[in-house]
Amino acid sequence: MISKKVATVSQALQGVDDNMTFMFGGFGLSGIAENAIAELVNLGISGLTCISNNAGVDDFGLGLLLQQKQIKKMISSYVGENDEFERQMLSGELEVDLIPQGTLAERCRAAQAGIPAFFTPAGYGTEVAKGKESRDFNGKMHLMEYAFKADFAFVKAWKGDEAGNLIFKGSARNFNANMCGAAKITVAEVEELHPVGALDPNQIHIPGIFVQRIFKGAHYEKRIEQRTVRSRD
Amino acid sequence: MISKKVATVSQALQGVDDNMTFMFGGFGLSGIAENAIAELVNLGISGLTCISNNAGVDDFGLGLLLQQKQIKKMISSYVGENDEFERQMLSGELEVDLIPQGTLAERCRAAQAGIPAFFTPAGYGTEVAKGKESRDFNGKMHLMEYAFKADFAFVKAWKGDEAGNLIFKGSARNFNANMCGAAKITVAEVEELHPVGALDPNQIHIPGIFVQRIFKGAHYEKRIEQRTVRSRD
Amino acid sequence: MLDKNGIAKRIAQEVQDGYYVNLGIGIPTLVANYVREDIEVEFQSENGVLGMGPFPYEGEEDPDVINAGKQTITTLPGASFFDSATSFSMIRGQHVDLTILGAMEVAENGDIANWKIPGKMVKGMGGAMDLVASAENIIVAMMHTNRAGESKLLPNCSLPLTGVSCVKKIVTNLAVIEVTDQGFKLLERAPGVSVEMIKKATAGHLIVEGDIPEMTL
Amino acid sequence: MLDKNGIAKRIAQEVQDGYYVNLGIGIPTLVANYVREDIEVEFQSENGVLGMGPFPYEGEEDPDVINAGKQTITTLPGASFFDSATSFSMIRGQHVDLTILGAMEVAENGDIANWKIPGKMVKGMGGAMDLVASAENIIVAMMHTNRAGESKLLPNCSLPLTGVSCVKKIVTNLAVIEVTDQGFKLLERAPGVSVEMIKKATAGHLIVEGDIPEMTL
Repeated sequence: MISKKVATVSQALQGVDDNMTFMFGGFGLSGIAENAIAELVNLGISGLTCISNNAGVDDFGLGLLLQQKQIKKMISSYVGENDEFERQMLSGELEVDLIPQGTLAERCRAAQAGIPAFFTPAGYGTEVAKGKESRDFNGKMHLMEYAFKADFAFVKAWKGDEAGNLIFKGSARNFNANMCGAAKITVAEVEELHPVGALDPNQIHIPGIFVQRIFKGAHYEKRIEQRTVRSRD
Repeated sequence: MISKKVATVSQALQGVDDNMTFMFGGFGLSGIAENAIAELVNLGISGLTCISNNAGVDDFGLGLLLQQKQIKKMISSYVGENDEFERQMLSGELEVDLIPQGTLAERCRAAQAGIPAFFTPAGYGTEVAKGKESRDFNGKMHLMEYAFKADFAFVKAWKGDEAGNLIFKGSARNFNANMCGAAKITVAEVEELHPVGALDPNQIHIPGIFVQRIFKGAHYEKRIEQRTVRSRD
Repeated sequence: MLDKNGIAKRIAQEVQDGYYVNLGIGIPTLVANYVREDIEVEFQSENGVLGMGPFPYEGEEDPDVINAGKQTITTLPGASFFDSATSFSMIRGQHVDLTILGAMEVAENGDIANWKIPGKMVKGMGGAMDLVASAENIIVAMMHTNRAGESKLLPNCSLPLTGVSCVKKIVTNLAVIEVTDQGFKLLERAPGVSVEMIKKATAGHLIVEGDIPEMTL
Repeated sequence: MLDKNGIAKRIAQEVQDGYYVNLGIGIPTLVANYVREDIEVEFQSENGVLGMGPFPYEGEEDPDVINAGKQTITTLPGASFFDSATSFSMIRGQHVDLTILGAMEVAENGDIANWKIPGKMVKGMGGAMDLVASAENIIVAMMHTNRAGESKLLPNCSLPLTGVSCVKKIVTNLAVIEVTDQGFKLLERAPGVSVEMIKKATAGHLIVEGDIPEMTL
């Protein structure tokens, strides 16, 4: 078994640098790589291009990197919960590339799978199509979209083992699964790090080959963005 | 919960007809839809185009359909274990389209995912490339490949539930998972059919939305093609 | 005239037995409350959930189980979780039977704008562009006019498009409208609303043929 | 001169710590038996297994756990199973570090032919075309000549190609050869084999620079 285990978040982030392109898993604040993000804030590197479905909130998630102006460009599908984001975008401090969520997911998956480009109908006829090749398949117009290229992917799983195998929980799987192996180096942080052999080979969501480094996150806040409940009667 | 359960293999195969295109899961004889194949032999429909990684052996798997000359065309990556296949192919009775295994898998996945076409380097510069569009990405040549179109997909899983959710076992997952939702109608047969709620939502390999009909196979032979063992000393 | 719940109630009548349905944020979310109890429907959330249930009881919220609106939810028996690429395989691959979403503007030809007001609101399209580009069956749930009283049913959209020629049906506080090759075709009036009122509130070409029945809710 | 096991033993020296390796059918399969015990290597099988172990003990064969050669296998701790598309994501996405496969012919420029003899053998390419098109690191394991005694290292392949300009290294019963821009570069001789013998058995352009060491096995 090839071990991917590193002891600390700082070891896990060895090699990150200014002006790199990073992928971040998570949907809203659910399933985000809390420990990796905190460490990136500590390291203070800047000029980052971040591929992430959302941009966190003002005081959590990628919002923390935005507050420190570490991010040069965001590639996202929805960024609506973040005032600082909006301010930086409208002032021109922050470049923003908004792309359809399914295209975002598929461009990650394409990078993971060695598919350099694919066609999707999403965005045809809209400003998203600007500068893109379009083509008719089966009487319907499609856009050609490219696989992402990134230096690091930061993902968060529920359980992992030393071999880098990952199991996610609930809807926290989201982009985390598709970003594994989609960057040069995939760093996975987990709530539970198990010895090899503890996870059922039949129930691995992401095989360890897609993960270069794995560590147990020191702490998870797992903040809920929209707490909605029903009454018991 | 939307129920996909049907009682018998004959109900599951309602609507199959001459000259249709079918997908069959399985790798070699592992994970093949034994009950659906047996019923197709019974029904005697012919002129079939079959998308399947392999073509079975002379007396099992798709070999049974070949013996009865029900197959007009095979789309496969490897067909080497079947004398009748070779005879029909060399005599020109059977059309054969051999394509790279990864391209076969991805063309199924593309059909499932609504991606009409994608690029892969596999087969560039070979006879597989004949008539295909090629293109340079990142200094490397790729071929454009299309999603498959099929009328029925016949897949076999280990466990399933009434909602059509599937869990495969071991390497029998293979093409079965990628063919679900890749045809107009996906028929899943399972060894164990559970009531809804019995399977963990976090460990479903294929969500029921990709499956139109599910039934419990009456009998599984699960023949081993190459029994290899080591001695105990 | 309908309120938001009324719109949701009317749209719920369009949901058929065996449908997989994706509900957008806002009025569409309310539709789940009004689906007939004698039919089986499953709700898909594009962040990776099939078989969504009601909100959790207080104290049972799970940060790892949310919907596309980032709300805590529960799942029903038969549910499944999956990654984002698989979720959009369901959407792009047309495995989802019905998409219900809000809009800022809809054009006569079925174009929809619902994601951006240049210079004002730039939150992003989320999954909306994938949904409208792929779904065979799209119903828009919205008020007939905006806060300034201007029609949201237009000859052409003025805002940046989300998708082209994709909307099939519109349910507003005033009417049920089908998008046809000839333009907006009036199918039903909301209770107490006259054809004249609907005409006035519709900037795009409105086709009124014969007697227009009032909705039954 | 090496036998098949000898070729496998020499190739095993190319396997480095931390490598994910895909082994083809035939001689490549034997490589697993000779990998150093002090390094960590995982074997991938394109039908959907990572972390393959040895064959099962008699009576423990599982029809649902096979390798790409359809042989019953076992898995090691840390193994995983996955679908075919994911398996080729590993291969096409260059996550597999080393591919070892057999060949009928290799050309000076790294072209390889190993799947078809027109009119004779048409079994199909299986995963070979995906593997050779994507792998950064491909070693061919084969006999230097065919049964008729003809060289399999040629100026150009005569058989239908599996892939173009992809082979980096060849290990045969006679030699270790690197495929360079200038042609086949002789790196090592098999025990008891002279440079002259290798030259004779190589139809393609063979580069011999300086003293050619004998393999250490």
